[in-house]
Amino acid sequence: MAETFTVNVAQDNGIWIFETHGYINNLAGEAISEKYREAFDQGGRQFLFDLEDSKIINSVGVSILIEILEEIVERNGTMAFCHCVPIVKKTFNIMGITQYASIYETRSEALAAMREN
Amino acid sequence: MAETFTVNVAQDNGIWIFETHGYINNLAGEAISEKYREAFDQGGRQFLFDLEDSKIINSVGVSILIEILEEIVERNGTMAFCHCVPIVKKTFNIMGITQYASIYETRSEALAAMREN
Amino acid sequence: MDGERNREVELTIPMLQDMELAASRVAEALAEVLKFDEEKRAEVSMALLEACINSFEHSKSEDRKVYITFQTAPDELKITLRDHGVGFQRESIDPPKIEEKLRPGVRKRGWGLKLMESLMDSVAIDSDEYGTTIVMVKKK
Amino acid sequence: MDGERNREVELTIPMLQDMELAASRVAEALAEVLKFDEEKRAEVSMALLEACINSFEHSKSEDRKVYITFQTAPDELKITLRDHGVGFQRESIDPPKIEEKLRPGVRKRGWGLKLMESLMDSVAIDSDEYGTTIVMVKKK
Ligand SMILES: Nc1ncnc2c1ncn2[C@@H]1O[C@H](COP(=O)(O)OP(=O)(O)O)[C@@H](O)[C@H]1O
Ligand SMILES: Nc1ncnc2c1ncn2[C@@H]1O[C@H](COP(=O)(O)OP(=O)(O)O)[C@@H](O)[C@H]1O
Repeated sequence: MAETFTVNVAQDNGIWIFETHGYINNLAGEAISEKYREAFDQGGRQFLFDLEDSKIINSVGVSILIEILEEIVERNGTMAFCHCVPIVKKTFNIMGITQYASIYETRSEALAAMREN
Repeated sequence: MAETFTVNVAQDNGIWIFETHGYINNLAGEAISEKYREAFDQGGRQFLFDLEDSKIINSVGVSILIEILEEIVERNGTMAFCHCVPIVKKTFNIMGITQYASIYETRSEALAAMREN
Repeated sequence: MDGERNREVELTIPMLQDMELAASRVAEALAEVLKFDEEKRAEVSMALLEACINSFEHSKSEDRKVYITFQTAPDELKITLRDHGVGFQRESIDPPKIEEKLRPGVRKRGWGLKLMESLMDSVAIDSDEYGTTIVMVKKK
Repeated sequence: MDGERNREVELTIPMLQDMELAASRVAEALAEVLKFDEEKRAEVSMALLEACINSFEHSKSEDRKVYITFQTAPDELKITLRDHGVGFQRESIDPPKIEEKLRPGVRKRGWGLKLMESLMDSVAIDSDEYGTTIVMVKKK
């Protein structure tokens, strides 16, 4: 939780997978944003965030995800999430993020759906 | 944790398995003690406590386990534990319970060892 | 009255990075004591997290502390949070909308109050130039 | 000095069933903030749990409250717990031994202080007829 936040990035057939570890607060949001920027600059347009190990988030951290979402939507890319705990899902619903980004249960489900895109 | 504590009892070839759920405090200790009494009265002499779902304990609850241990030792029975989180193991070590009761990683390991007894 | 006061938990945290976690943990523990289900526990916990962060970020309080009182009744948890900051006017803050937030150049922030209000059963804000008091209730 | 006071977390809990959990959760959250490893977090958390239960059970305090202060330094967490109870003499309490506890008729209780002392790096007890203060330190 307050462990040092980390984010691992992997690629699967053009889909960039961000696996976060820890509390998504302002600092974590910035760490994600940096990695996202690198991926985007390399031409990435499909992004999957696996939040299995991020059971706590706050709205400051999520705002940074909305910054990312703005850019992805603008470039006709896709943003998706998987392995979200219920409170994270609920937060994304309340904020309306789910109108622009899909939430999948598992990573393989997400990847399958995103590949059809 | 502060969920209502429950304990499920099962039998495997004469070994009584107590599976606890929740914080082992005074009330939980008493609940365990009652179930233990029934098993003991039915002739039970080998007791395995699976603490996988009890990540918090306190010394008042554990004292009730020592009451049980006293009786088991006196009647030449066996008391064992499995699936203990590190703080529970450490507590049992500090208290010296591990001199009289074995701690196994898994339930099957415990059962195998206890059957040889 | 006295019986109620005797059930109060009081917590004071400094306005420092991650200290909101200490507060949210107490909320969660008390929601557990009241046997709220896991979802509601997480909801209370997050609402308080957001309230704390608001005080940290916006109150400009000089003592840099947030004062929180938790009151437990059999089927509800009431949380009162105070800061001695500059205050704000709830009415002057427009509810955030995702369509607008997604426009270029628009500040993405501004979700805390909405989240608190959505996650709790009631949120009352009393704020003036001496500080902000937020009373939030979550029912079982 | 002032800088230190500004890092303090204060928690007051009523002496009621399960309230020790709220205290232990704060200890755990702060140990997390300090990036203690999981084992040490659990150790601090349990030591405080035991200290709270002692106050609940033995202090006979009239206000039925436990007052806890958490002080965080970069590599240690100091917890000061106070009750306004009847106090006790540490010296007059013999260390528990499992061999003795297993004898018939012997009271099985009496492990709280030993656990606290084993789980923390230091435990200092100051107790008199006005109450008990316990200062516990855990290093990273
Ligand atoms: N405790 C507070 N003290 C002063 N101003 C506050 C406080 N809480 C909220 N505000 C004001 O309300 C606004 C909206 O808060 P919020 O919905 O949480 O979004 P955000 O914090 O992202 O701006 C803040 O930008 C701030 O101006
Ligand atoms: N806060 C306290 N106030 C008064 N007496 C206490 C307090 N804490 C401990 N004691 C005394 O010390 C004894 C030993 O405590 P402890 O080792 O925790 O075991 P237990 O609580 O099981 O008796 C208690 O029985 C009690 O007499």
